[in-house]
Amino acid sequence: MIKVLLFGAAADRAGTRETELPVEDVSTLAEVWPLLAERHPDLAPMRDTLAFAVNGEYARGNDGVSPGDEIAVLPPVSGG
Amino acid sequence: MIKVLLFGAAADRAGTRETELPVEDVSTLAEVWPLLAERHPDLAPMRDTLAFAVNGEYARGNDGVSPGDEIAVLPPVSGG
Amino acid sequence: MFAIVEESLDVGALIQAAQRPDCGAIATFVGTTRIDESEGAAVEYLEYEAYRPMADRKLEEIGAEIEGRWDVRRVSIVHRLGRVDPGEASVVIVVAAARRGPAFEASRYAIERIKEVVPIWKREVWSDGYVWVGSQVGTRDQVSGNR
Amino acid sequence: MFAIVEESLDVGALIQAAQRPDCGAIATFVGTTRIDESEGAAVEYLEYEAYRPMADRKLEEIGAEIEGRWDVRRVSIVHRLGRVDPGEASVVIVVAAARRGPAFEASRYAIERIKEVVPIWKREVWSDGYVWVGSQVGTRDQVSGNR
Repeated sequence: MIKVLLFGAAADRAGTRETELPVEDVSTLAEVWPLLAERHPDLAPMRDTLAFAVNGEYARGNDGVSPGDEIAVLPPVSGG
Repeated sequence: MIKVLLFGAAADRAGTRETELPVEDVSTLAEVWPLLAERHPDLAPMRDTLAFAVNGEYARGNDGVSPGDEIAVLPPVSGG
Repeated sequence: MFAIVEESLDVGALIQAAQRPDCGAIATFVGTTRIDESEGAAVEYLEYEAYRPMADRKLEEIGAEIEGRWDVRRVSIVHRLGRVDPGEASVVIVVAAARRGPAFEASRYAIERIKEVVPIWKREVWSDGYVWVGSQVGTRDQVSGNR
Repeated sequence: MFAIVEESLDVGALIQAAQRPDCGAIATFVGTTRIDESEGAAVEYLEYEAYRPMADRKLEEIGAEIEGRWDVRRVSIVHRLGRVDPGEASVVIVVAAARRGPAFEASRYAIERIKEVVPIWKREVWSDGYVWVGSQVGTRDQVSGNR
């Protein structure tokens, strides 16, 4: 399995802070989004504002995803 | 009389922090310097670095000076 | 020192820890909760959350960036999580340097970078609902995500 | 609050007094005694003197200049006189504003103006003599006034 963490507005829209995806369905980060948006349709409108991290570092769509990885869904940060 | 206060390096070079000048000898700020430099020759080399205040405000050579005024001899400020 | 904490921030202690005989300048930035008002409602408090430990590491990276760009001797960044009431500090940045120029520039850089890259989010809790800052998602009528 | 004092400065208290619910940013500058070294000697402490009450009034004028130029809600400047040991604070500037841009700019402006117009002078007391900063007058061999 691949763990997916959601934060801030993304957790709010998804109605959850954490979910899991079956590893056989994803090999790159880009493949994660359609599965997430299908499970949590309220997330879909946020797509263009989101960034993603794999194992605690910002990642892009063609970055690989492996079993045991932790993916984070990051809305625009607003610390400070 | 006119009171003259000296600060920092100017007090140091003059060897005093305060002196008085007879009022009849000065009517503008410009007339103060020659009297001071005569009394305190070690001040003379500092002339170009000094600013002056009359009654607590920066003043220029042609500003007037009257009995009871307080003149301050101000080396380059170095607060902070 | 880089830290993300749950409790209130002791600004004085953070500055005191940066007072060093090899430094002549300490520039500090404190971010505080401001009561904003609109449409007859007001912000009651802010609530922060973070993705940790990524957020901790990003603070350290900002510190390393600063040390690579400016001659500074000590950089501290502490960010608070959870509820932060009006006037209270959510973030404190302290930069000590031999001279003031680098201290000022680095402290400004630190807050700008925090707002760009550190995975921390704030929710404004208003008298009439909440909104996630930056996403405009929430329960207030004014929030675009609700329209 | 604008003050010139003889005792040590409580930076934390000055910042705390600037934490207000109508402000989101506090920029602070603390000037501290730095141990400089040259020609085998070192600065042991600084000693400040002021022309008062002109110096007090000039601090207030700087505060008024800042309030005329930036949207800030509170400006405090406190300068210490007398002996200030290494690492100790000689000046504290605290600017609180709704937003961080004006707070940063105003705090920088304050220290630059202090160094331009406020009649305060500092003497560096070295292990081998003293020098009035800015005038290069003193008892050290390196001082031009002694050559």
